[in-house]
Amino acid sequence: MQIVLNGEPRDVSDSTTVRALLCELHLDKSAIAVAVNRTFVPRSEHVTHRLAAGDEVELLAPMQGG
Amino acid sequence: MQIVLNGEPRDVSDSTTVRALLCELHLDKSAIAVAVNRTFVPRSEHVTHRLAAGDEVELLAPMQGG
Amino acid sequence: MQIVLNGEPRDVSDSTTVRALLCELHLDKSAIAVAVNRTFVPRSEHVTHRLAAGDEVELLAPMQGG
Amino acid sequence: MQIVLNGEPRDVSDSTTVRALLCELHLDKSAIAVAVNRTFVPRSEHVTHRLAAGDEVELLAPMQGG
Amino acid sequence: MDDDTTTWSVGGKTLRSRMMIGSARYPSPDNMRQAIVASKASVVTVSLRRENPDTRAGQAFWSYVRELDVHVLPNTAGCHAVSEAVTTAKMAREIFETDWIKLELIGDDYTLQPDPFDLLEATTLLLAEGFIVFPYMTDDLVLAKRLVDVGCDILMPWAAPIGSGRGVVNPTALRLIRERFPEVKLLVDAGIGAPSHAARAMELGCDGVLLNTAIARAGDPVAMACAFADAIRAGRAAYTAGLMEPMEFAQASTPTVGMPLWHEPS
Amino acid sequence: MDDDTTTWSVGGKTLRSRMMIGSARYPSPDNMRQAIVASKASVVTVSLRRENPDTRAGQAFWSYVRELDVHVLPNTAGCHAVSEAVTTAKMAREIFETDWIKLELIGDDYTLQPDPFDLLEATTLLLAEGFIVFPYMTDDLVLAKRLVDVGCDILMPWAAPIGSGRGVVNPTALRLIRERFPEVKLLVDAGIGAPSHAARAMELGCDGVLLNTAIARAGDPVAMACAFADAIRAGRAAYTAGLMEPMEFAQASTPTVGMPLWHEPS
Amino acid sequence: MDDDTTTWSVGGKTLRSRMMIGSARYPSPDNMRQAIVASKASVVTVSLRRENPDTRAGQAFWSYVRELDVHVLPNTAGCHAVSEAVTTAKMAREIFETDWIKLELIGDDYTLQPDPFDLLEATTLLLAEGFIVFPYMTDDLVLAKRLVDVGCDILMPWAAPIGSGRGVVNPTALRLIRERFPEVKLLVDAGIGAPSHAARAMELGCDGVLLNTAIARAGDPVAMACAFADAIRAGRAAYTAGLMEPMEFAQASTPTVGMPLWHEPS
Amino acid sequence: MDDDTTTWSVGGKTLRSRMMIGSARYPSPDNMRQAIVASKASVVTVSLRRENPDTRAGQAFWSYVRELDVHVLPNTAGCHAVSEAVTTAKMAREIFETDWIKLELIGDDYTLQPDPFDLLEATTLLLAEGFIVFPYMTDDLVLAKRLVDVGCDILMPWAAPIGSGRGVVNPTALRLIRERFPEVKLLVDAGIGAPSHAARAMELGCDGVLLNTAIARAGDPVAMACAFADAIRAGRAAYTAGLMEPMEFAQASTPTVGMPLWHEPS
Repeated sequence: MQIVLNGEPRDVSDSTTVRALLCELHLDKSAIAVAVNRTFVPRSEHVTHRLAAGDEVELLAPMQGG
Repeated sequence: MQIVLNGEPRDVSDSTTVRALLCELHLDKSAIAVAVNRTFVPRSEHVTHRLAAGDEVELLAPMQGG
Repeated sequence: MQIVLNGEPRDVSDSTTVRALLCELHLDKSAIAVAVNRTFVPRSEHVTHRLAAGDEVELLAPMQGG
Repeated sequence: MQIVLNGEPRDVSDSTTVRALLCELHLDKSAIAVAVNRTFVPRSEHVTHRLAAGDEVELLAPMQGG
Repeated sequence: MDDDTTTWSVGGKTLRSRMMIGSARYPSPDNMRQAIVASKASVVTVSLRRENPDTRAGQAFWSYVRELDVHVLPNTAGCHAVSEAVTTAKMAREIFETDWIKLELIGDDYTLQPDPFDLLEATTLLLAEGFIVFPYMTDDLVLAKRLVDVGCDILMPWAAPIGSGRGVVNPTALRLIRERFPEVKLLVDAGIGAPSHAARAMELGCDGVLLNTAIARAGDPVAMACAFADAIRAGRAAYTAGLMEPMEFAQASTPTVGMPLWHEPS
Repeated sequence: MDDDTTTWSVGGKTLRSRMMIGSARYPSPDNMRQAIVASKASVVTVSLRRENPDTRAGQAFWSYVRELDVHVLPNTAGCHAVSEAVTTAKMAREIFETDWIKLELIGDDYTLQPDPFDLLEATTLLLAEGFIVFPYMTDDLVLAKRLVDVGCDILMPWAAPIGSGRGVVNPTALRLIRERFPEVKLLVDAGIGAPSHAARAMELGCDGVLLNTAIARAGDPVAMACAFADAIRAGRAAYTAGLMEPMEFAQASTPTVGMPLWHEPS
Repeated sequence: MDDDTTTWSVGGKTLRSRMMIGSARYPSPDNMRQAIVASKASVVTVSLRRENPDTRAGQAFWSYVRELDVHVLPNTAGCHAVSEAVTTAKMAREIFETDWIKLELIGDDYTLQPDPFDLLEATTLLLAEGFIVFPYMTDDLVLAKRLVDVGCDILMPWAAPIGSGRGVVNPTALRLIRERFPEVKLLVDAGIGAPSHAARAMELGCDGVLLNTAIARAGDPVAMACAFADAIRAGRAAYTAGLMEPMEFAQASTPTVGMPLWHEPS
Repeated sequence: MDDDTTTWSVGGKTLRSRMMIGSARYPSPDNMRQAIVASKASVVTVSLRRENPDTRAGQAFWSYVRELDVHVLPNTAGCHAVSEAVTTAKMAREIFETDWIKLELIGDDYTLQPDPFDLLEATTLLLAEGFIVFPYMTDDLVLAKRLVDVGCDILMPWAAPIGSGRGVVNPTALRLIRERFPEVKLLVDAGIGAPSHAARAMELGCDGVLLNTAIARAGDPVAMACAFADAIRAGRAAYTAGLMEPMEFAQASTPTVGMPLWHEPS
């Protein structure tokens, strides 16, 4: 199935979890916060939160700011 | 019965109307707007609007303003 | 002989006067003030003031100003 | 004879010197600069400079300043 | 170029003068009337207060104003809550027979600053009731956007706090509102202390200025009313004519060509 | 109260308008003439430059100005030395048949600042020659005192550097000169960019304002000339009428007595 | 007197320095790190952006910051709606492991002005979620009151629009907020361009200053960071020590008693 | 970057601090001494007055100052004529054993403004006598040029009238003098009321600042002396490091690339 990851289309296996997606991207140990369809998904739910086709996933990391 | 007229207690006959009050004060032909218990009572309702004991009646007139 | 008129060299007849110079230039009836060698020559002296070779003559006229 | 010392009249012995005046005032070892009749008298001349009756003597010392 | 022969419109009415004038704080009612007449203002602000049936002061004041050939702009001065302002506005509409309301909602008793939150809410309610709202506001661009978004096509930002007389404290803010909302009627209210301040507001592109304290508390209110009228006309004409650009350093006005000998750089 | 019917005097002449206007930098001679007429200024500044016998531009300009019903105030623009200024002044007196001279002595070519030292010296010399000197100066109070001490009864401080259009940069300095020399004619020259600036100068008690660049370089010089005339009249009227005092914080214009129930502090 | 040995507290943390510093816009990450170290700031602002799994730029930045001995203050820069800001705040809390959030809600894309309406709403929501909110706001006193009313004990008014570097545009407004809310932590954010501006904000009684552009875009950001640290300490010390009152006119510093003969008024 | 380890020189002496401090108007001599020490200033200004042989107040004061490790800069405060100033300068040279003289020539008793004419004359005379003149002056560029022309390589313009504490009233003028005379030592004297003012003067490129009233009349002069020292160091460092340019409108400090979905313009 296809999701939108940080604004780009991406193919992932059906009903993958947030956690699985992070592992696949080698970001599971990183400073990353996740939102799906504009809603924050806390780390405690990464293992259980399954993605659906068309989900808009945002992976945010620290960045310079003023 | 007693009402409060412009902040001062005043005795009026029972179940008098706004219109009657204005007449009694000789203000029926004047530039006066009326509120009872903080609600505006339009001129069209002066005849029908009966006052109750304890009503707070405000009679407002034009005044200097900036 | 040669003088300098408003910054430009100019040949004039020997020992000409300021008045004669103005006539030659058709400026005798004009709103013109004259200085020779940085000194003001008033109108009353135009007839008598003789120019010498090398004299620096300035003919000034009204101009826009702020 | 009488002089004016810092604005006040003062009797001193005739033809006394600046130096002698300073000694008399116990100011000879002090941080003092002297002017007589509005003219500065340098230290090197204190011994020789004789005062005259009516002289205006100023004895100035350090003072707070901004 | 000449405001005396041109007109403009605001809130559905066509006006000759870009000056609006308050009716409060004059030395006397006569002085007030003379100042208003002298100002040639087309709009006079008024308020509502309790009428004493014995003195009938309000009736007397009203007869004074009605004789003047002006539009009346009632205010909600002193209101601290949305419901107060709405009630006051309705009463004003009945008495003054106008849909115009200068909406004042005070957020701070010491500075008499407008409350942006209550102002937006009350404006929304009053527009829905058919009022033409003149909202007295700070010079906050975002508040201006919100008011325009709810349908308000008149904005009345302050120049400085009411009665302070400090002039346009933040010209950049007014200029921004002007640029962003070219269609809105932009009227400066409060904080103007001198005709030069009013001229400045107009030069920034405002459509009009409302004055009160600076006139009423002047040494000679009638003369000061004339002065403000002239200054507002001057500022408007300057905005239309196009001001020169300010420069950091000097530029000669008198031309430098044709300079005599002694002016040549040595 | 109304400058149109009152007059004032400076340098031995009685004038209707408190505005003086320059003749330089207009888009065209016609535009200049229209702007001068529109301004109703009583005084026009002019200068002297080399005449080209072929083009006779100076004669043409002069015939333009002579048709206007104005007093002419010649300047010594561009002079960098006392002797230059004195010579120029004498030539101007002959051509323009006036003892008036606007004395400009430049101390810095970049900012075109007046030179206080040369100015004082040249003023002294020209007064002795019978000139009526309008000294273009900074706003330095001590320089003002010196000029008054040598007999000058007209002062022309700048508002800001020539052509900068920044307005009155140091109002305290102008106010000080005004207070110290109430009898002197105090005219602001240079640095005015907008009618509000001119109004401000007049509100500070100046007797008149000389304008050039701000009018000539406006989008529409004729309309801007009118705007300045109005602003100067406004500023003068405000000075005479007496401005309100500025306050740090707010004061209500609408009275607070007789407030309805819902306005009572809760 | 000496901030180096005294501390203050905000949002539940005890800090040595009253300076907060941003991490954006430096010439290089190394330069950023050096500037932060040189500033001795106790708090560094950061943001959140999409991570590219290939470049992992965010991880690199974060490892840089974590090595510094500072508290992190995440912001919601770029948010235009309440829900955006709330989501961003929650994500920031998880990543940065702090309840602190610098709440930015933009009401205008051109000026980047804060939106008072969304700000108040988002502050209310985030306080309820246990966040410690640093609300980036205008200097509107009424907005300050509203924020304090909903339980916010930190206020972050601007000095001037973000990145404009104009300094404290309206000192009266800041002073008013300070006086009205003596217990609130008052931090100035945005608009500071020079150390003198930061000193001024502190002299007005602010508790701290957040800097970014003025340091990062300086010719030498590291040296400028030191300069700001000194200026902020100076401004705080001056506020505590008590400034002299400004006077309109002069007063001699050197005493006038005991003047010599020639100084006597003649 | 760090003024504590760098030095600069003026009038033939090498100094550590860019701050100069006056010795007048402190609550007590002890407080004065503590403030001077705390300021770390390298230069202290003093004056001359009549000595009373009985109280010998001058001797006591002098012994106080001599214990401090500072250079002494005597002034001619109160002088109204060239001859007075010259005599005073000579007496000061003998007592204080220094060629330095801070030349004050008052042109107006009310504002204590410097007199440009007398100042130039006295400077010329004193330079010929071997003095190193620190001329207290207005910020007039032409006066600066004249002083430099007669050989003065130190200039001491005011920020504002003595004791007014208003800060740098005309930054453009100071910046101009700085740009025109990069080699001259430019010291600001008078008119500074707060550390932010001193920082501002230094940011404009001045070489040092002389303080007195703002410290001596502070609530706590010793703490204020430290504050000024920090501010002056900050301002100097900022000038050297290079300030960002001020902009009229906003610019985001936080980058806008990589914004999450919900930040995309809708």
